[in-house]
Amino acid sequence: MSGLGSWAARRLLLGGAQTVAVVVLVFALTEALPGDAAVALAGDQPDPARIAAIREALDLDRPAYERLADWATGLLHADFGHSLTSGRPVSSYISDAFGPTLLLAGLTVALLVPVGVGLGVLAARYEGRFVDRLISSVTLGVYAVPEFAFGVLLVTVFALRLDWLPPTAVGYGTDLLGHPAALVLPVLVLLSRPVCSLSRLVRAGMIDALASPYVAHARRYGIPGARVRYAHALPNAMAPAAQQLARTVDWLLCGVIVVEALFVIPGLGTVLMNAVAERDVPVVQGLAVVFGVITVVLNLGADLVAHRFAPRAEVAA
Amino acid sequence: GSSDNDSGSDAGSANDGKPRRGGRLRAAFAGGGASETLDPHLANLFADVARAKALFDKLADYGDDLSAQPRLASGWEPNAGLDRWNVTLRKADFHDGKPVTAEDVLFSYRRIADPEKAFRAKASLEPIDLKASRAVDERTVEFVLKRPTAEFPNVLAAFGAYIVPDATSDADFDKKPVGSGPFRFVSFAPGRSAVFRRNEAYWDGAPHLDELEFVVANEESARVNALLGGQVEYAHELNPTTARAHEGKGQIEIVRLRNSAMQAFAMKTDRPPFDDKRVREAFFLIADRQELIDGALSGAGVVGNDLFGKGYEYYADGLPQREQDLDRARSLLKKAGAEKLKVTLDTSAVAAGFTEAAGIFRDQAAKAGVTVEVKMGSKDSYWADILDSGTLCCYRSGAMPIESHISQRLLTDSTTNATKWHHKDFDALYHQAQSTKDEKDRAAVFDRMQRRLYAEGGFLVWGFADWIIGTARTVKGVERTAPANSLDWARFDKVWLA
Amino acid sequence: MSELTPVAEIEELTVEVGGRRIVDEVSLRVLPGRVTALVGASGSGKTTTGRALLGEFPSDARVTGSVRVDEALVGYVPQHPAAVLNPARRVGALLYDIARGQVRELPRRARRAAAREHVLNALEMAQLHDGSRLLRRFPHQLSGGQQQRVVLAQALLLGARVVVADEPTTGQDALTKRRVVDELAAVAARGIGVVLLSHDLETVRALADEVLVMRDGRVVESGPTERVWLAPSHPWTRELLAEQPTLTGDAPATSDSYTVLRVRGLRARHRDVEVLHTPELALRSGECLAVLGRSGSGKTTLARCMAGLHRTYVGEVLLDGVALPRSLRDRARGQLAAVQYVFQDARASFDERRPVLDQVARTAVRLRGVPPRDARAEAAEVLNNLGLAGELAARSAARLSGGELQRAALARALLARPRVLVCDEITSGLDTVTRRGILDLLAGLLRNRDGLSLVLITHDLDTARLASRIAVLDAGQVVEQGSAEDILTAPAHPFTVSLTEKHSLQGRSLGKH
Amino acid sequence: MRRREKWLPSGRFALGAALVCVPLVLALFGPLFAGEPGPRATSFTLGGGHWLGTDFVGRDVWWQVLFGGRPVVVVALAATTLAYLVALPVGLISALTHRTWLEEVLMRPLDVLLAVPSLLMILLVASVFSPGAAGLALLVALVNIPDAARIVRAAAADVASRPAVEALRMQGESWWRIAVGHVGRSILRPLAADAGVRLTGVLYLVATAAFLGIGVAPDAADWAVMVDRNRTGLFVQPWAVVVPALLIVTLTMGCNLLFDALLSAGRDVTPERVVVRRGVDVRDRTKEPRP
Ligand SMILES: Nc1ncnc2c1ncn2[C@@H]1O[C@H](COP(=O)(O)OP(=O)(O)OP(=O)(O)O)[C@@H](O)[C@H]1O
Ligand SMILES: Nc1ncnc2c1ncn2[C@@H]1O[C@H](COP(=O)(O)OP(=O)(O)OP(=O)(O)O)[C@@H](O)[C@H]1O
Ligand SMILES: [Mg+2]
Ligand SMILES: [Mg+2]
Ligand code: NI
Repeated sequence: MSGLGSWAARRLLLGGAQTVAVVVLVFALTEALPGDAAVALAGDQPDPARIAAIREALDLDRPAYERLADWATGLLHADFGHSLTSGRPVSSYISDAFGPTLLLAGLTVALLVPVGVGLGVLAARYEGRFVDRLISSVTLGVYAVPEFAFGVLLVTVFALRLDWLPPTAVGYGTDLLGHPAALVLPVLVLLSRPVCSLSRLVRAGMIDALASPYVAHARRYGIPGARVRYAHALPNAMAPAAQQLARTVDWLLCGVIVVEALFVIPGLGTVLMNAVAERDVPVVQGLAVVFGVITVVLNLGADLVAHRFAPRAEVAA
Repeated sequence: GSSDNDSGSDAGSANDGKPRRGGRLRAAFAGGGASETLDPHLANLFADVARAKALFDKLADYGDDLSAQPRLASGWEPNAGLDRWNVTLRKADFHDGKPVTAEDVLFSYRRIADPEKAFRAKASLEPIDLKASRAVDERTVEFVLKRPTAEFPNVLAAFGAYIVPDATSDADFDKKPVGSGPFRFVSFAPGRSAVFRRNEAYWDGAPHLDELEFVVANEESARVNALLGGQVEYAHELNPTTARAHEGKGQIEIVRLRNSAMQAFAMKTDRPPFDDKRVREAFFLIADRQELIDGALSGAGVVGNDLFGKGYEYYADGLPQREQDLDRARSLLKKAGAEKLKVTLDTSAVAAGFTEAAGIFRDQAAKAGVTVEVKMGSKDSYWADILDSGTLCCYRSGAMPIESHISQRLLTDSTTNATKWHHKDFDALYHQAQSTKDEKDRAAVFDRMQRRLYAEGGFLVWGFADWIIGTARTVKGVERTAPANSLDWARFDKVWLA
Repeated sequence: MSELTPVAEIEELTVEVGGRRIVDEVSLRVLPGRVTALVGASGSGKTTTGRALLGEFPSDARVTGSVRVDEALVGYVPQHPAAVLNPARRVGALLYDIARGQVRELPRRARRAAAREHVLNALEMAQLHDGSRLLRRFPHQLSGGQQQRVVLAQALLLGARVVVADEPTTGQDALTKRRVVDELAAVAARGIGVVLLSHDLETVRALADEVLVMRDGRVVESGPTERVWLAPSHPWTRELLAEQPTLTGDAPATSDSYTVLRVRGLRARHRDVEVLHTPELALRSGECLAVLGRSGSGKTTLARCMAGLHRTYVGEVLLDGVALPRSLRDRARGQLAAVQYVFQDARASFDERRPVLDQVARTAVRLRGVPPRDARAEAAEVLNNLGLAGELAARSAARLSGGELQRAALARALLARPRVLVCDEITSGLDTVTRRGILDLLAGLLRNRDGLSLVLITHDLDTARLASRIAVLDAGQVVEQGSAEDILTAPAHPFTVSLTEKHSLQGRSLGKH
Repeated sequence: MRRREKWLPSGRFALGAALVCVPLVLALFGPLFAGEPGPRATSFTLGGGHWLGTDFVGRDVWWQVLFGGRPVVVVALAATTLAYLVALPVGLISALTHRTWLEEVLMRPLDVLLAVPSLLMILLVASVFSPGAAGLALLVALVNIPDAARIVRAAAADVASRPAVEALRMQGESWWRIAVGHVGRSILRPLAADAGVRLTGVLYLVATAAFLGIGVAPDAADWAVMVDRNRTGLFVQPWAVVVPALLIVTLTMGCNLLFDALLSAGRDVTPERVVVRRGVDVRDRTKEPRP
């Protein structure tokens, strides 16, 4: 496995460069946005003198590259800098918001993989039949309804009409684990769309894989149906689905703004939204580092999966 | 102004029964995320103000008609020149037991006016010469002003002019803020919640509630759902549609605070095409105000008459209501040589109803032959963007005294003069009003100024939006007539749970 | 014989596809402990009949007749083993899955060890001696012959009462073949009914108790092996069994011939393992070089290095003294056309969906700039010469038999008018008659088209006789090379000796009546 | 055999076609029947001559529905197509190349795009440019490219290393024919699945972008924008959300079902089917192709 090892090592190195690129790009994007922290702070009282004063107080009158360089040197000492708006350390923003995000993402993925893959396999197994059509229609239907509307619908039915679950996580703060019931609906909403995209990709791959001679051979030899589907066919159907899964996890970890807002869960998405709105550049940059690292790692993981499930690729002339 | 401090609770809530002591009220507000702070001088959002109000007091605050009502100040007395005011403090204590003194007042005001910082209230305190002002005794402050200011009490009631104890450091506010307000600090998690407890020793009578918790929920539907699901008892800032869906259904109470938010289009009067007052008048006549209210505010509001401050002290309500008159608008435009006029209307999703109003007005203008192109701008820098550039934009304003509106927006040296209304004679009228001691005479001057604005001003004020609040049915004592930003809005010391 | 009840039976089976009967009223009884062989020309319906025992038919086939199989599972070694090996799973996993079924009765804890025991045992039986090393590999990391034996090992592991073996000895060298035959005999001895589909008469004769001779889907003759061999009644059988005229590479390496292709200092690696070391190998123009060697010795790797399909090597491959780029992507059209390779696994090298004719014709279009219409005509002609008449060639690859595809692959390479044609086991799936035809054709080309040189990779000594020179590979090393005469009659290296030993397969003594 | 290859699983095909037809016909011909917009009424009301009620600015929902299909169909289709026009070559090149550096050069920068929150991306474009519908399609495509390229690459990697591709190279086949004609065709199913789902995602991205000021007006007649902007009135006047949402649901569901049906019809290499279940005696069993 030395080849794979060095490949992964190179990718991680490149990942470092990518993260730097992400940070620079995000910095440039935030800088290019009209207005800065001073303007955002001034809000509907855009008194020019006041804006200038804020700008000076926040050191915003210095050139952009200098601020970026300062921040980067701080980063070398694991110092993410301080928020422009509140002066609190950026690391506290990230650590506070990461818990809920991680919890939501973890739960969602833990359910998404079995459900998405299971539905995809089931649909492929009964391709063109009622079960397939049912799964396709329901997942596509749910997919085509925007998250927001779906969330509102679930809240109305399960929280307000039936009173089974709390409608939001308001007031629970970061202690979401203490209120598992509050997590049910957000996780359902988060699941709604990825389940569809994942199961459709799995289904597509599975139909081809199930029709392959090696699956026929496994069946022939009396290997139990479930094993044939999950151990023999699925690995061959997994490569695109793994990419999709990586994207989903990425999306979940980088903040799910709608769900966080709808259910009042203070996660990374909310922090990012606010930071961008406030032009709180250090916070945005800190988040960019986190997101960059997450994306690099996930992409590497997805590529490893693709590599593992398409082992022939390495011998191409 | 009058000073009936003890009658606050039964003003708009006649059938609420006898107040009951105890309980915890959770109130959901849209908030500022992880950057929130309890520093009252940094208060910017409604949530900040509501929290500040629970912990702190101002010397004065706005009544329902936006006139200044004494709070920590028990009274004020100007000199003859109206440029020196003696303010006496009532007997009140901070949460740590120390009394509120003149030194605390001066410390607070000096902190706000610190040139190094950029606190929001700094501009409001500008008339005061803080160097010259002094503590006459323990409970009397003498404010020396830079010029005669008849409406000086408005300054004391200014947004964010809270009194904090002398020598409070910046760091104290988030850890253990000490104020003189009706509630004491318990805990605070920025962007999530703040928990406060009753201040038994409150000078205005201890609150009925044992505890008050502010929770942050930025999404309106989340606030509504939390309210409907019994997770909170008070939800601030609801949509008109939500209000319609739940009003009178018995599940929750809907409170509409009238005349809370002026809705307008601002025309820049210093540049074409709006430097011609006939064009401005034509635009006044193009607007179908009821259609705007129905469409953009879902009916939750009242039509405006191109003047700020409907229902407030000094409002010129004698003027005839302007109606849509497309023929006259067309002929005015023709006279001004502005047929086939094309203008860009800046808007943004920065406030409820903005984009909607822009779209509706575009269609109305089309009927008068004016092509309005709607341009969406960034919502984070909208206010700064529209201040100097563009010609026509959507505008709104929260409640403030008419005098403040004029001084902040309509004088040559106003800092946020979005209509570029620069008229020396108009400035002179304002200073005349500020130097007029007699209230009737002053009202007459304000009336003259408003007539001028009505005829040819830059603000096309088409409506006043209701401020909508939802409460659980158990919540009693919520004031129903106080516009947002006034004293009785978001005030929890007079509220109780039945 | 009458006391035995058949473990599987086919009665009057007819399989019709698109109005053509590819199997026509075939009846067959598989008896326990007996080997029933189906022989016949390529495309005569052997595979189709064999698969009927598995209950599988070509899609949209019209099937009449009956198939009865006693037991649930039937072992199957398909003609193209690569296709049934899951590319994403390791060999070990593929075998364990089947072994698991065998150890179900054991207590849970003992299962793993027992399964491993079974697997290693089966690999040994299938002549994969370094089995435990192969378990960690993916199927594509095996040589063609190794893949075949893994599939055989699966069939042996299964413990079924019927095993259908479709060309189980193609692509195996003489030594391995002998052992595989022994193993199949041992399988039969354990009371398992074996159905052997093969073109390899030697194997059939050594193994089979009963032979069915097929032609165009029909059984033209059947009976005990010895009888059919000694007294064939049908003329077609006689033709099929006729002694092979010894083709000799008469192409003289004349003095004016020059070296076309030279391999110099070649050391090829798969990952970090060196599998081939060829210090020097030359191919002269007009000559036919046979590369002999045991399965897994690196023959295919050598061929792929020449063809530009294997890049991880040091040393060089020179065409007319000019080094060829390692990867065929970097080769110019002329170079591509000059060196053509016929894949060992013909099925995998075709696009299943497109008509074979179209695929074959593209060579002429791309490499020789022939207009598409002419290219098709030319392709059709070449295919016809190889025994694939019009209608067959117009089908998609999925609808051709193994031997037919092998010929199509040859046609595809020939259309480039190559100067060096590297054929990797191209006759392995062909019956004697067809093979003779093909070899004749190749010999003719050698003779008439000057400039064509052949590299024949084969395990088959008879085929190797076509060559003028032979190189012998063992474990990646060229152990001997020289003229065909010398090598075949007087081998020097002990390994070559063992390969060329008169490979008389022992007829089974048991069970013959 | 020929007949069989042309044969479509007609039931599913018909269902898919029917589902696609409703929104498509509305989108294409709706504007012809819409006529002049009536006067506005209060937002989110029912009745008063508006048989689907009024929307968030008091316009007639039915009129909006009639007018709102075209941009949805056009912009979303254009953006999806555009995304694939780039993602397909990029994914295929990196799957087919044996030069690692080329793959890294193509894919790593796209990874960087993936890590930038798309919200920020859209915000920026919204504030720096003011693109019209075409710019919007471009932007939405841009946001979708990295993702799609990765899926294409992952799906193609295995196919690209099969002997069939080697054989094509051996024939000197052009890159395009190998990539599109063979590899692309082999991964059609995952691609279709991804594209079908992506189309829906794109629809709502367009709506979000509209609200941020890109492309169509924030109050445009556009089904996705309608769903997005009318959601506040969900409980007062559900039709303004439900009708356009249903149309989008039918559109995407129909598209996907149609894809599915076409793909299973186009598959002429159906696996050789197992007819006889073993262990049983199957005498005189006749199997015929289904009509
Ligand atoms: N991709 C690979 N990775 C690792 N090892 C490989 C790979 N491909 C082949 N091998 C090993 O390299 C050796 C040579 O393989 P090659 O295919 O050249 O054999 P061969 O002589 O063609 O055998 P056969 O006659 O069975 O086809 C074998 O031992 C095989 O297991
Ligand atoms: N799926 C299919 N559809 C249509 N025709 C087929 C199909 N499979 C095989 N055939 C045809 O049926 C005939 C018999 O095929 P089969 O594979 O049984 O031959 P075979 O005897 O095994 O030949 P070989 O020795 O070449 O493998 C061939 O002519 C082949 O072209
Ligand atoms: Mg065959
Ligand atoms: Mg080989
Ligand atoms: Ni390794």
